[in-house]
Amino acid sequence: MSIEKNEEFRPKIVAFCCNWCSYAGADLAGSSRLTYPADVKIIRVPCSCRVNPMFILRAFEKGADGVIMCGCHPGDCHYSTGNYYARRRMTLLFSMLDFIGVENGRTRVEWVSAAEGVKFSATMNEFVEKIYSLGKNVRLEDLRCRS
Amino acid sequence: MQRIGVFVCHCGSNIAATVDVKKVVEMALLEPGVVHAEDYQYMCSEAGQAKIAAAIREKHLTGIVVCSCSPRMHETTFRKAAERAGLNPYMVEIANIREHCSWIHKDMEEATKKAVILARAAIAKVNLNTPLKPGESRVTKRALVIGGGIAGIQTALDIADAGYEVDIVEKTPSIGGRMSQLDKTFPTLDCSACILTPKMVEAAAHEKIKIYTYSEVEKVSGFVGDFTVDIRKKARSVDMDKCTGCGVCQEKCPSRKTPSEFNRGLNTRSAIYTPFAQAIPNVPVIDREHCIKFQTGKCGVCAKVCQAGAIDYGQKDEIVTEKYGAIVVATGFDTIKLDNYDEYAYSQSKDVITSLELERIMNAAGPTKGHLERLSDGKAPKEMVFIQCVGSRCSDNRGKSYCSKICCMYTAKHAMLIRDKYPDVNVTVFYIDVRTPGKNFDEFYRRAVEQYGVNYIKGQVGKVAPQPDGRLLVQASDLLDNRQIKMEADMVVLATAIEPNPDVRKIATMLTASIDTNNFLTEAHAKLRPVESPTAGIFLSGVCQGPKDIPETVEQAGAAAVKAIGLLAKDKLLTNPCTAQSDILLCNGCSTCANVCPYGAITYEDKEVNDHGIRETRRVAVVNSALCQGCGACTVACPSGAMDLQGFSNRQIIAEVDAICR
Amino acid sequence: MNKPAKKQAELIREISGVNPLKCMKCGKCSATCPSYDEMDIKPHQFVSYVQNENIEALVQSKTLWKCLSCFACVERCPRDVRPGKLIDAARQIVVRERGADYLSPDEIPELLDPELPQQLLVSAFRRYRR
Amino acid sequence: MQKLIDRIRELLADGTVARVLGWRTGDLPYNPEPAYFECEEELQDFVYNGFCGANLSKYMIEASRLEGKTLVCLKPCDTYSFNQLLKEHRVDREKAYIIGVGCKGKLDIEKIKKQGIKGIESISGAEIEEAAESLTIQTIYGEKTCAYKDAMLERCHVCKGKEHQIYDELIGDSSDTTDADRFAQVRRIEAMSPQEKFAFFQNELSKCIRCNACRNVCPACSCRKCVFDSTKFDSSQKANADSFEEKMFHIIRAFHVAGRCTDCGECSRVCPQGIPLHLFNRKFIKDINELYGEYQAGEDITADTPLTHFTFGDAEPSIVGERG
Amino acid sequence: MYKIAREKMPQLYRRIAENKELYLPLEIGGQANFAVWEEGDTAALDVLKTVKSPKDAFFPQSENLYTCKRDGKKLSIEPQALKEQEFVVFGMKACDLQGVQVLDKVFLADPVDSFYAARREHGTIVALACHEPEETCFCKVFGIDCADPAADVACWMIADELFWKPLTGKGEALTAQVCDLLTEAEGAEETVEAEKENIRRIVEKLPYMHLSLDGWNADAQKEKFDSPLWEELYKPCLACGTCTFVCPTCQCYDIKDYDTGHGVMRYRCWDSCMYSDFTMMAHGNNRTSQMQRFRQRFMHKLVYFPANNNGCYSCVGCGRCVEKCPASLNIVKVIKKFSEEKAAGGEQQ
Repeated sequence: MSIEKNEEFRPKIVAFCCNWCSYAGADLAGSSRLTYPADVKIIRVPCSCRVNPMFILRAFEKGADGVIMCGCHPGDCHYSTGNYYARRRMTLLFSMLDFIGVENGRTRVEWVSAAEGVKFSATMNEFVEKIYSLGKNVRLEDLRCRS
Repeated sequence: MQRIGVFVCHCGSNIAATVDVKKVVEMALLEPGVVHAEDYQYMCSEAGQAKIAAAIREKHLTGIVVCSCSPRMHETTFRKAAERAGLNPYMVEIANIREHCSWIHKDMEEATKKAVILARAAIAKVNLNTPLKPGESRVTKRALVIGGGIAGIQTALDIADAGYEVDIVEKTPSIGGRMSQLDKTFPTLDCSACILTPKMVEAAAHEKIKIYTYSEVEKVSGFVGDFTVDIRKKARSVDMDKCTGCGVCQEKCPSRKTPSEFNRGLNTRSAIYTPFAQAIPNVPVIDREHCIKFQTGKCGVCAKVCQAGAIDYGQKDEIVTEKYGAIVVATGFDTIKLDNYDEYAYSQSKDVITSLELERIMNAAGPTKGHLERLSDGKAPKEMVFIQCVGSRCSDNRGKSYCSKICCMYTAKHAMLIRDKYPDVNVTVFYIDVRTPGKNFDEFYRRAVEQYGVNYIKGQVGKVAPQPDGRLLVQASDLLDNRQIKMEADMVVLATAIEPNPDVRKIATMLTASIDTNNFLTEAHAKLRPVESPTAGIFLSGVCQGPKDIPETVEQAGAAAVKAIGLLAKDKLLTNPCTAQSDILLCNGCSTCANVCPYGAITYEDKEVNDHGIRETRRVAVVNSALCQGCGACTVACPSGAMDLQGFSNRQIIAEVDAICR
Repeated sequence: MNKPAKKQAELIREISGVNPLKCMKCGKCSATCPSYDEMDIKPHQFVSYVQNENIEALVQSKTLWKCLSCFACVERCPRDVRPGKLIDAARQIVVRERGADYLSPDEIPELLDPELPQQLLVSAFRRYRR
Repeated sequence: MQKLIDRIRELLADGTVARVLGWRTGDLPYNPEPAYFECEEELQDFVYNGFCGANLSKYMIEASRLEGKTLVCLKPCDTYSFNQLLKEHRVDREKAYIIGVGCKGKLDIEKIKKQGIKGIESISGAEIEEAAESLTIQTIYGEKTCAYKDAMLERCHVCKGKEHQIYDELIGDSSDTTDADRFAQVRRIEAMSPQEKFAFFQNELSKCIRCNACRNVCPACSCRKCVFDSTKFDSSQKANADSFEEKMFHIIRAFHVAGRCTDCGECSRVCPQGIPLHLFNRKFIKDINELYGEYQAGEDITADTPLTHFTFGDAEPSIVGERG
Repeated sequence: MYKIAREKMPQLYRRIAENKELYLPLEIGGQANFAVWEEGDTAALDVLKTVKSPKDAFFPQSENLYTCKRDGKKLSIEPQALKEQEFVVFGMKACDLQGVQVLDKVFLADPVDSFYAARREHGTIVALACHEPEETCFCKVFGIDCADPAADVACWMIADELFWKPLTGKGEALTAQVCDLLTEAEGAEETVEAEKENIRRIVEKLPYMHLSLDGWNADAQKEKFDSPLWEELYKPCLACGTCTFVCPTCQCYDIKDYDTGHGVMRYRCWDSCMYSDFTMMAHGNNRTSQMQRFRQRFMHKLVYFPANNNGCYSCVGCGRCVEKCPASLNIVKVIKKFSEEKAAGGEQQ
């Protein structure tokens, strides 16, 4: 929005949620009125295995301060194996981000089932708090997006 | 450039109380591509849908965004509304500003800001949407029921009665399941066998039903409407066609020391056996592990005594491959292992038994011929203690967190039957809560107390200790009297928690049906789609979905049958168009995508391509859109980005990311 | 005891790591307890007292000093409420209120019961085992 | 080398192969180039010496489309790449006649020049016949010497071994030139604080000019069109306009070859700015080895690739933070 | 002619940097490249060739052209400010200077590239003679004397002294700014002449310096274009952009948009004729094979450019591409191949 007061740091957080478990878990958190900060914005994907590392880097490039990916618990994937692939991909990606000096904790994977509204909200609260403590992402952003 | 309409729903005050919907409309109008935006009380109402339709027609919209509740709620509603107005249904995107916004935020300014961003992301996505058309696939008009208990039998009967072929696959030598092990049933005290056997016979005789007993599902491939299933018919060693069911072989069999599965190991059976007298089919099987002929090569008594010449030692497992349109899972339950409950002395004393074991003891065909007696010394008990909630309602890791639901009622039944048959036996029930919702259920429980004088004590048993004299010291608390009770009992019956049949995990994996942390199969919606699995074409019947008693199981079996019939009645199905597609100009043919596809939907073909004037034959990936379920695993595995997912394309998701981070 | 009961209850929850709200009032703790008869506030009641933040009664109770810390209730509680831990925590509060982390040695004799093991000792062993 | 040339001449003459993929003598003592030879006369320019570092397996993608068999000279480490390409159906085994050539460590002219040796006229000791301990370099500023080891490519110090993984015949001896720990540098960086790590990579990557040499030489980067050249991800970039982009490029490139990279070291060899690009790949290899079991891409073409495979008990992504 | 002791150079840098940006060869991560000097940096003046040429100072690898800002559905355009800051490029070699001359012909000809022109206007070049040229150098082929670079200021590093000779008005102005650090060098002309002779003697010994450009001119256009040699020459080419990005004369650029979320930044960045999407148009690409792209690069440098610029080649013989090509290909091999072929053809006749 055009006139934004230069107030305290409000992080931008992207959450990728799989359609079958975590998105439904987020819905349940909503219908149970379990609050978490508005900084989190959810993108629906069919499965955690749809999340391309490029999406995560893209979010950071465009100024995200944290990216979290949620999927069905291992073993519960709607597509039976998707989250297992996602788990390996994200482990390696996060390890690489750590390797090049991106603060640990800006990325996270959490398995949230459709029944775990409480866990969804707790996870988001925790994650947002972590991002607040880490502050603005400066190591992985494209400065041109600040303008 | 799209012409996008944005529709912001108030959802009464559900959204409007925390989100300034007018502001969302105002901000949406500033987004590229948006030519129309409006808000309304209830977008999902007929009037709301009419507004959408009108805007599509009048403003020539090519895409719409509805800012409302979760797409899991009304995406279909709005897609249909758009379709009726002449817009491709896949040109609709939902911004979830209720569950993900208004309901979780309190501050109006914050919530409004977020709603605007969520709308922006949906607009950015719809800008890149393309019209999609679902494909079609045929429906094989035959159903498979996995499990031949009361749930499976009832489902099969209902489907068959509607005129469709049904196969039942049962792991054990006979259909009948747990219900066949029960003595009487609550709350009417019918004899279980008396009401079950006719159903078993009906199923066996039904011309549309084919029963595979002593068989297991080996492999499942395909998808809704067109499953291909391999069924392993284990070698019975008895020719089904020749056997007359005379039973002589079982009488003459010299190997008689195998614990009887049917009697919960309380007595033994022969190596060639039918599990129980009313077994269907009434054809025995040879348990090769315990058969002397198979173990040592010497014996062959059964073959000698069999008049019909039905014994066939050379029989081999057989794989039958069948096609089905729908699959119903009815794999039932078992009681949990009590290895972690030392305090109840189950493994130390023969006189501490589970309720299911008591069923067999009480049954006339059981190990004690229906006489209530201590298994240790055969003496009639004088003092009996029932302990409720053994392993149920436990949040520690020893038991199950859920209520097993049936224990309160069957314990009342047991107590009542004992008091009725043996009035001199004292019966004490230690309970935490007595839960009796259901028609005539509480009356039944009260009858046990009032009419039969069963002693109900609120308080859990802390320990059961076998005494030197063979009796059992029961230490419990009486919470209402605020005292600790130490009493001696002759028999202790544990209302053991039930859990889904352990095989269900394997089956769920084969079916790609999801399962919860307790191994119960997950329903597509807890309230609105309770008998369907989230995986299309898979239906749930009985305790595999959650604890339930017989009437509920039969109800659910019928419901699952109806859902299956509804599917089988269709000639063809529309397939989800959100499938992967490979760009042949970018594809390397490296096979990486096929390696991660859970559906085997990707194959490779040598195709003639024209790459900007260069014509050559290339090995490229081809997606079978009928098999593809749209998970997207391949899209990330593909290094060149040749694989993309329709409806969730790389560029669409990136557009959403950009819109959110802006 | 000058701290408000609410604070005290919170402290007990914190020290014990137990959420008393998980209790489903089955009474298995009381059924299990070897010192049941010696106690004025029974183990299952103890949980309720913490729930209701009636801490004053607890710190005055005999139960505190009669509990053997055998932890049978902890092992057997199906809801992971672990009453023994709560009692242990209440005891610790009393000790801390005395201005030190320990009971003064001259107080021990009068609390000792020849019939029972020296519960504080046992409890301490348990807490610091590893 | 004579034995190699004789054999090649034979195979060309009897029509077993239609062409030969090898190296042609350069116009400086150290710059032989990959080249095709189709007839005997051309073979007079054929050379195989210590400066023939280029991994020829990637050229076999194109050669697989040509009529007839191509004889290709592969060093032990190149054969891993060939195998990996075979696994991904990018080369045709039937179209290749592989001569496994001996290797005793390849030379890096940059390392020689870094020692202040310039104006080079000739270099002796780089022939592969005798295992020379040192190089004798004639320059216009006089004769210089340099230990062979000190002039070796980084990758040769962490050699995967002297065994060829795939070949039709072997000519020449190889030796294992390992004298360093392959993961030592990765470990050194892992031990740094996030600030130090970031500074290290910022410093290295800021040199990147996005010439794409690393990508184009990489046998695992065999895509017909790279995602960075297509519009599929909206990531098409030609130059780094912001420091984010070089990170994006190198992380994604390493990720795309993770589990497929044989650690052939070509990326680091060709980088005009001397960026230690192999560190990215080795980090992934190290992680894969530690988390999912030892895996060497290109060794066994039937083995499951780490990223297209899983086990139920795989580590959770949170392990990254936990192992500290 | 002035001089300054080598150890005093940091003072010189500091003085220049007081009011100007100072580009110097700096070693970062083991590689020397021109970059803006900051206090504490040590200049790598002994490095003969930086990895990238100093052309960035006048024609950066990427630079913004203008910015579009979006406010709702309103777009506003903010032009990019032209370079106004004075700057000095210190340590350019004779070949690099010639590279700038080539760029001038492209960017200062009509229509004038205002971004480039502004940089040229505000930039002062201090050139340094090549003390010890190397085997990859072939500047002499293009008539360049690396012993006597002609810039705003020419310098020679002899023993531990830098000899400083302003040649233009800009050079004089810069000299005035730093004059108290310089000392008048008496008899320096002789010392410098000796150094020049020394350098020229080395040049004579270098293998590439006597390359013949016979036949590389506008008249040869068709003959060269149609030569079958290209088909053989391009084969090892990996299609990377190393040669073009290290080259002091390659001037092709692409114009791209970057979506900042609030608008678009239109920027230009170096492009490489080796890339498959070079000069990509809506209908596709006019050069579909790597052979064609490879041929384009050399035809441009040795035929098309001289044809349009009075015989001036757009190669300056710096030899960077010779050193850096991952496949050991280079312009020298191309020139030699054509000469060989011609010689062979001559013999036959």
